Amino acid sequence: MNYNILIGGSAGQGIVTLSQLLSKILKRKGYHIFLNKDYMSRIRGGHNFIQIRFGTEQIFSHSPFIDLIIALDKNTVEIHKEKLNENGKIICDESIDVSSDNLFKLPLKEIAKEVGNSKVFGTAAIGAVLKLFSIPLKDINKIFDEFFDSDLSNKNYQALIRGYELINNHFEYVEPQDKNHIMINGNQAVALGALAAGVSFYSAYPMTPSTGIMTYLAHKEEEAGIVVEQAEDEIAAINMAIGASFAGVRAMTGTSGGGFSLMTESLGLAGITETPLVVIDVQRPGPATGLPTRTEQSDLSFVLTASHGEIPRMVISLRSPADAFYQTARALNIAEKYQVLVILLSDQYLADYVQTIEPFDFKKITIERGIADASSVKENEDYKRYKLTETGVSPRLIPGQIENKTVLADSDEHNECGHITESAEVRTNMMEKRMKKQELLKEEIQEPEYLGAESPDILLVGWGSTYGPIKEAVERLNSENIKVGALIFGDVWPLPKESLEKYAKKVKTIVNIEQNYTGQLAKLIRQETGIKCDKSILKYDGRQINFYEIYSKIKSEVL
Amino acid sequence: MNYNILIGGSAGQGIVTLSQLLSKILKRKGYHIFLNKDYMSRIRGGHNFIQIRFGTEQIFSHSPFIDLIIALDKNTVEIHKEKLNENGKIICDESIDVSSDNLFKLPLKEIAKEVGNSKVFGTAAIGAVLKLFSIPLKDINKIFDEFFDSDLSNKNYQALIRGYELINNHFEYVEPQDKNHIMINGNQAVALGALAAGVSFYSAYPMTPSTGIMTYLAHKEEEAGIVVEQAEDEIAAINMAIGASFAGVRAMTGTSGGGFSLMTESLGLAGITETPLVVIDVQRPGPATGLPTRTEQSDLSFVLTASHGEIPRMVISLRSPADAFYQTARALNIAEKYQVLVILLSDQYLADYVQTIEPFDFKKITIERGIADASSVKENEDYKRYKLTETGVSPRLIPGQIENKTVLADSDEHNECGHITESAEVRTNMMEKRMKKQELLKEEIQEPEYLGAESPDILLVGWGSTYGPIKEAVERLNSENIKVGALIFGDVWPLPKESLEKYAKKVKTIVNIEQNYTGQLAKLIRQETGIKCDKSILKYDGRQINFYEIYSKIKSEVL
Amino acid sequence: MTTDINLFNSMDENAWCPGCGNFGILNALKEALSELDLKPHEVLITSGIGQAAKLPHYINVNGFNGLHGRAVPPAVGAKIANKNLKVIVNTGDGDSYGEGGNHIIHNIRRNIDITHFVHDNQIYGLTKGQGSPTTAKGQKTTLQLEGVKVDPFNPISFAISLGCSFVARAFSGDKEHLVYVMKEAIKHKGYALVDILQPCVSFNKVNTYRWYKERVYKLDKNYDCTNKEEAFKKAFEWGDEGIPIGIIYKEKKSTYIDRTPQLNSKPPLINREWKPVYAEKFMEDFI
Amino acid sequence: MTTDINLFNSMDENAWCPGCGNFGILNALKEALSELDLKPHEVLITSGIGQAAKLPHYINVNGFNGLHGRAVPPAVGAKIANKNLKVIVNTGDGDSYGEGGNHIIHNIRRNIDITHFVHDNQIYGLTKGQGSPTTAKGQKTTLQLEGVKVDPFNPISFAISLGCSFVARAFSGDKEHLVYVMKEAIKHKGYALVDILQPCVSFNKVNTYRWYKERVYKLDKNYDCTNKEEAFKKAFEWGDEGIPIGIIYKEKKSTYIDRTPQLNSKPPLINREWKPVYAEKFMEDFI
Ligand SMILES: Cc1ncc(C[n+]2csc(CCOP(=O)(O)OP(=O)(O)O)c2C)c(N)n1
Ligand SMILES: Cc1ncc(C[n+]2csc(CCOP(=O)(O)OP(=O)(O)O)c2C)c(N)n1
Ligand code: SF4
Ligand code: SF4
Ligand SMILES: [Mg+2]
Ligand SMILES: [Mg+2]
Repeated sequence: MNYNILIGGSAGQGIVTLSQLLSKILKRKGYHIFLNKDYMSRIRGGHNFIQIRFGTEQIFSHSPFIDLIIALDKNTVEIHKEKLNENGKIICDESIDVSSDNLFKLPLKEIAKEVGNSKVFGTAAIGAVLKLFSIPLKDINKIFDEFFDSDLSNKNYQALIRGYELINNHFEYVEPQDKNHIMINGNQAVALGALAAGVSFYSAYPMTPSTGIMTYLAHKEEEAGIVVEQAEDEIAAINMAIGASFAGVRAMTGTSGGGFSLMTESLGLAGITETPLVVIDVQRPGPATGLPTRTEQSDLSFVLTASHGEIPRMVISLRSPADAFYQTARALNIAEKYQVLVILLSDQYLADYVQTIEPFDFKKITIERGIADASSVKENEDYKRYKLTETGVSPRLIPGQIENKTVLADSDEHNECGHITESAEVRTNMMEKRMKKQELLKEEIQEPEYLGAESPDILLVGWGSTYGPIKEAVERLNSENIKVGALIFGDVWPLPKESLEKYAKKVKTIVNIEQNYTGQLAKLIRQETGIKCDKSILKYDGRQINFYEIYSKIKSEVL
Repeated sequence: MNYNILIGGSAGQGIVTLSQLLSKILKRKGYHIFLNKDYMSRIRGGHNFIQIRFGTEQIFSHSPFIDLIIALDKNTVEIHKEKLNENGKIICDESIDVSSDNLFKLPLKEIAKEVGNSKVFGTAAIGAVLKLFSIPLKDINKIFDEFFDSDLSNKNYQALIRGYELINNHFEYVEPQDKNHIMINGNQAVALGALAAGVSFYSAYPMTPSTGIMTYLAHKEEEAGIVVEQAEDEIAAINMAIGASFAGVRAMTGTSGGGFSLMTESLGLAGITETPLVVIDVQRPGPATGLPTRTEQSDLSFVLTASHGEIPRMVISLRSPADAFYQTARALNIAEKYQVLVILLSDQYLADYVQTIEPFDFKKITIERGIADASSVKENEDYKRYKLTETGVSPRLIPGQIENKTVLADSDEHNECGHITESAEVRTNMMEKRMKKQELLKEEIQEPEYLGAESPDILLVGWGSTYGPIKEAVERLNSENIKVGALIFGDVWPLPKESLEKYAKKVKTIVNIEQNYTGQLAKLIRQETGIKCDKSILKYDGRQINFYEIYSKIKSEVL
Repeated sequence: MTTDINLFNSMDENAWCPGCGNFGILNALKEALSELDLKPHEVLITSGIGQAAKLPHYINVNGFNGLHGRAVPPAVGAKIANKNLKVIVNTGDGDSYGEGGNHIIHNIRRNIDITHFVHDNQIYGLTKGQGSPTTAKGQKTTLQLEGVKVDPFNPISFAISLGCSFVARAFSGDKEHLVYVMKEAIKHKGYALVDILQPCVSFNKVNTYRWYKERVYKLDKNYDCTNKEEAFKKAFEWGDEGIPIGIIYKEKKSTYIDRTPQLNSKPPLINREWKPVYAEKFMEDFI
Repeated sequence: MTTDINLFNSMDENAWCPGCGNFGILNALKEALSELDLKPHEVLITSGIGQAAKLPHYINVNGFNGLHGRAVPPAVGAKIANKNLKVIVNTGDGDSYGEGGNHIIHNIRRNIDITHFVHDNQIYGLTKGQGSPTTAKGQKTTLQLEGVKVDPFNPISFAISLGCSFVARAFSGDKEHLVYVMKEAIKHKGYALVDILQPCVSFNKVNTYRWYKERVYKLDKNYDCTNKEEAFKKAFEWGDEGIPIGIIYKEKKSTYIDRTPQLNSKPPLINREWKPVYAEKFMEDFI
């Protein structure tokens, strides 16, 4: 059982603060939360909205159906009222010139004036919301004390109570259950995963929607004793990270589409110098500047082979905040263990949606640096950074680690010592050394997560952030006895094939669901396995597909 | 019938000049020529060599078998003597401390001293070479007058005659035939194609092996009235070209691997602004700096999807200097006709090899600018740069073309007027508008060239510069009654499938032959058609595969 | 003769924050173009990405809104293609001096005839308030929580040191003066860089209208902007000691186009007459 | 105390042309390191791509031979990771000022403690003789057939204008002086830029050993390198009027590391003690 509240207004009207406060209250009450954002690339004006779903069980995606709208302007009412459920309600300030059935016009601003701070009118609205859902006020004052300075806390609390008193119960009360969860978004989960796994240096250039990772890390910079550096451009960002990694710290960089494109050449640098590196691309709709604050999964094909020439790499797409946390830590280990590039794919939807989940288990996180110890080089021998070994992985030393041993890395083709070579034989050996690691990575890959019916007729395939919407669609379809299963890929390169080949043999129809135009996962699947998807559900308008769209399309177009 | 001469020495010893002079003489005599270069990424020292094949019929590739070595140092003899044919010979100066059967030590430096210019010793060697092949001296003085200043011409001619007299006929004389051909390399052919097709602006940053294109254009700058600009970096280069194209001239840029990687973001800019653009990537072995002066075909997978997000594009690989000329001109037309990005793929082998071919037919070159005329906008209407049309192609005006009409291009998602939009509907329309052009491009694509047996048992597939070696291998195999055919792709994206699917059905074995590690064409073929190559012949040591390697591998590994 | 200023009005909805310093720049620009009697189709404005960089949408001239940091190279390409266009770059401080730093260096060297107006709000506006190259050392931002720890970039001394032929500073809150500087910059033959102080009311709470107003002063009538030594002195004046606005340095110098015979003595490149057969003669190189 | 200079010898075959000015720089560098008593494992040299950029192969210290134009950012990353390393950048003029221009601007602003030696042969050597940012206007090259048509980049005035805390020029043909400047630069706390005049015997037939020898002169003993005005004057001296070599400008300033408490008051980042559970407390942000 869950409800969906939409808060809408123009940029700068304060819907972010409002939604933070409301979701915090609901979360502390013990509800599960799923909050997603729809915002424009501007600082003031326009139309933005945030949706908060809350309920008794964990929630995996956003919903197109609305129970309650909190409208900060007329626009919001007009744009969203169509999506209101039968029993749905709208609340807004009485000053807004709008009329609709189910509309409560409340004296919110009036209350704020009376309380003595014009900004608290939103809190009055929250009061009204709590009442509508019959949620008791108990303990909320504590939350306010955390959220606001003491004077403000008081005024807000007054406004809350005044709002609460304005209106009657409306929705059926549901008893919250879980209290132990955390409430986090994808960017924060990535940052926390990186922190846990010991990232000491993060360099980046601001770019929506990836900036949140850097911002969170910057907040912890001194406490964690790490360095977060805003670079002059993305090329500097990745090259600084490579330099730091070469010098011996765990380093990472992150960006979005255009910034990732600028890093392309340097991906090859990490590859040929065998410098461990994790790069996260928080996707947004391209091409070029595209839609800066919206969502898309259109960089998959690109990142699989980004950079001229050939290097081993691993590409992991993140499916949820929990996945984001654990996979970021895993990526950092894989990068150092194999001395390779690992690319993480997130997107604006995942970056910004906030979900309540199980607290992270920090004991599950291990740190495997893969740095050789001093004994690996004999005293009277030169150190060979690119020593040919059976696996392709050479013992990695850090500059300065051993007295009078030096470490040399090179972006040209090189011999075992790192010196430039033009030898055809050495070249061949070095290519094979590096590409052997691509094979090795196959031992690390994780099969996609399977959801749904045990013997499905229809197999959905997806990757990354569509996990939540697909999960909910699959459940709904199965509840109607439509036998659907879904494989949601996290690891996409090297592509895990086992489950896919197993299910593909059994089902009648395979449908790829992706937030892009060209069906990039489907292309990859065909390239790697020959399996051709029969149908595609593709969306490329910058808005995340919801479970109901998937559900409906399956019913109307696939069945 | 043809012979193969190898000239070897260290960088700076003058093998380039020597080979130019010798090939010019042979060419003027009426022989067909195929000259290829093997050089290191340094200015002095090391070991470089150039091979000149010459004969009576057109020659398509280099040969691993040598008839004559001109050795400027001891190294050359030692490295190459193994590859000498049974009847083969070596000539070098008597001062070189080396011994071998078949070796003529000649007083070349002595002659040079006597003639009065130490540099002419190479010309004396050429004299000896001509004698060995029984080629008469007639008319060579004219070539010298073209090649050298008058005093030098004289001295060189004296040295030539002295060299000629040093030695006896050795190889069987073959009568030259064709006189009408031109002798040109891939870079020059691209540049000439661009000039013919009316390129007015070329911006680039120097990068081996693509620099030759810019250098040739710079030589013609004033005569042709065009502008060639050395940019501060590759990002500037491509953005200048985009600006120039937007403003109304035919513009082009070129680079190699790393430079292309840096241009990645801006490919998307051309795509979303629908600015016509041709970019040539003259490939060299990656990753990163790799082997700067050597050859590889390892950027195919990358360029197919380079840049975040999704844009329509065409990718054409160049197969020979003649192909380079005509396809460059064709690419410029396609770019403007559909207002899309066209990527040309060449590589160091093709860029630098010199071949005699039919003179270009300039009458075959047309210029289709695809610029709308003024009448396409009504006087009282705003001009819509991105007007939605049935084909996806909007009438393109040039800034300043019509009084009081303005042109607006935008890297954000935009509406028909070019203004930033956040509308899901407009976004969808614009994505579909642009990607429709990808479909349209399918009407332009050319099927791969088919070579070999009419009903082959084995089908070879290749692309770009392996054309020559594969052609020669196929001929040799068929002459031994091994039924082999080959499809050599020029257009690679969109991938032409017709011939491929036709032949694939008939043959027993499909073998992809590529200069890369991962079999990039094979991956693309499987992705697009499901057809899986049974075998791969892959080479990634920076040296171009030769016909004999292909021939032998087919016999040893495929049959 | 002036152009009707209304011809420069755009129909596009403006997305800047109310009170933003960008409005002053936009209005001044329209006035400058109008007073210079330029027509919309004769002008091209390029920009990168950022708040400032949205300007081409809000004025009716030819516009090329390109990539972040890449406002200048398309301007240069366009000017080479059509020397008759008045080419202006309008973009942010992050765009110009951060991501795009390399392009200014080398186009100052080219002295190509374009005008570069930097909307210098000393902050990254569109991405919500990170430090830009010109943010003051110590200033706290949404990312630099303990304050920016590097020295601010000085665009004026930078440009003079590279031999820029027109270097000026203006303030978006003084429209009359801004229009004057803009007109001089647009009329100038060569690369003209104008750093325009522009309050960002949303993210820069230090460099406000008031902060600037209390500090800017117009260069004296007797100030000799052709004296490089003096210009350097003015370039380093900043903050509480006063911020000079006006033309700080100016020099007559041949431009890229003057030095390129294919452009200088010929019609614009877009009007170049060409047929494929004209290239036939180049085959002689290969005989 | 000095380090045995032979410890810096590399086994790699040298690929520079005989007579190249790079040899003088390499030898001086070994001498400087030796005299500063630095050990091979204590030093990291980064470079980009070009002839100069091959230097890390010819000296036995830690080396990172990265991408063209990107010599500086890895140096900065490495210094942040391990502040105990002596980090030196050795690379070409094209690499430093052309492709890499943006990185110098912003690392001068960081005043991070690295030393940047530019092998300034005023040409693109490895790619066979195109004009570099410092090639003289009018000089003919393999690409600029009618001569370079843009103003040369002046690294000295550029660096001073940006507030670089150590700016020097030296000449590869005067080893003793070069060693002295190198030592001062390496000892300097902060970003030290040294533009080293380096004859390219293969592609720059104008700026030869002789050309430089006839023009360079050492800065006077009384020259005050802390006076910015004087420094600018020296920065603009060039060519026939003489080319000053020596430390042109120097300033005491806190460095990036001084300003970063996580680095300044702590052991090097590579020695940071960390366990995953230490991050557990951050979960409080999400309750
Ligand atoms: C390659 C790339 N990197 C980063 C961004 C994100 N981005 C957009 S605007 C901006 C900064 C804008 O600052 P400024 O140029 O000062 O403009 P303002 O918004 O302050 O006017 C950034 C970093 C981008 N669009 N592209
Ligand atoms: C991204 C990229 N662009 C271009 C090149 C080609 N390239 C290699 S070295 C070089 C110029 C070298 O000039 P400089 O830095 O002055 O070094 P020098 O050889 O003169 O010592 C260029 C353009 C490259 N390797 N990578
Ligand atoms: S964020 Fe700042 S710069 Fe951007 S529009 Fe608002 S006030 Fe102006
Ligand atoms: S080309 Fe010039 S810079 Fe390069 S090694 Fe030779 S002389 Fe030195
Ligand atoms: Mg700004
Ligand atoms: Mg150089």
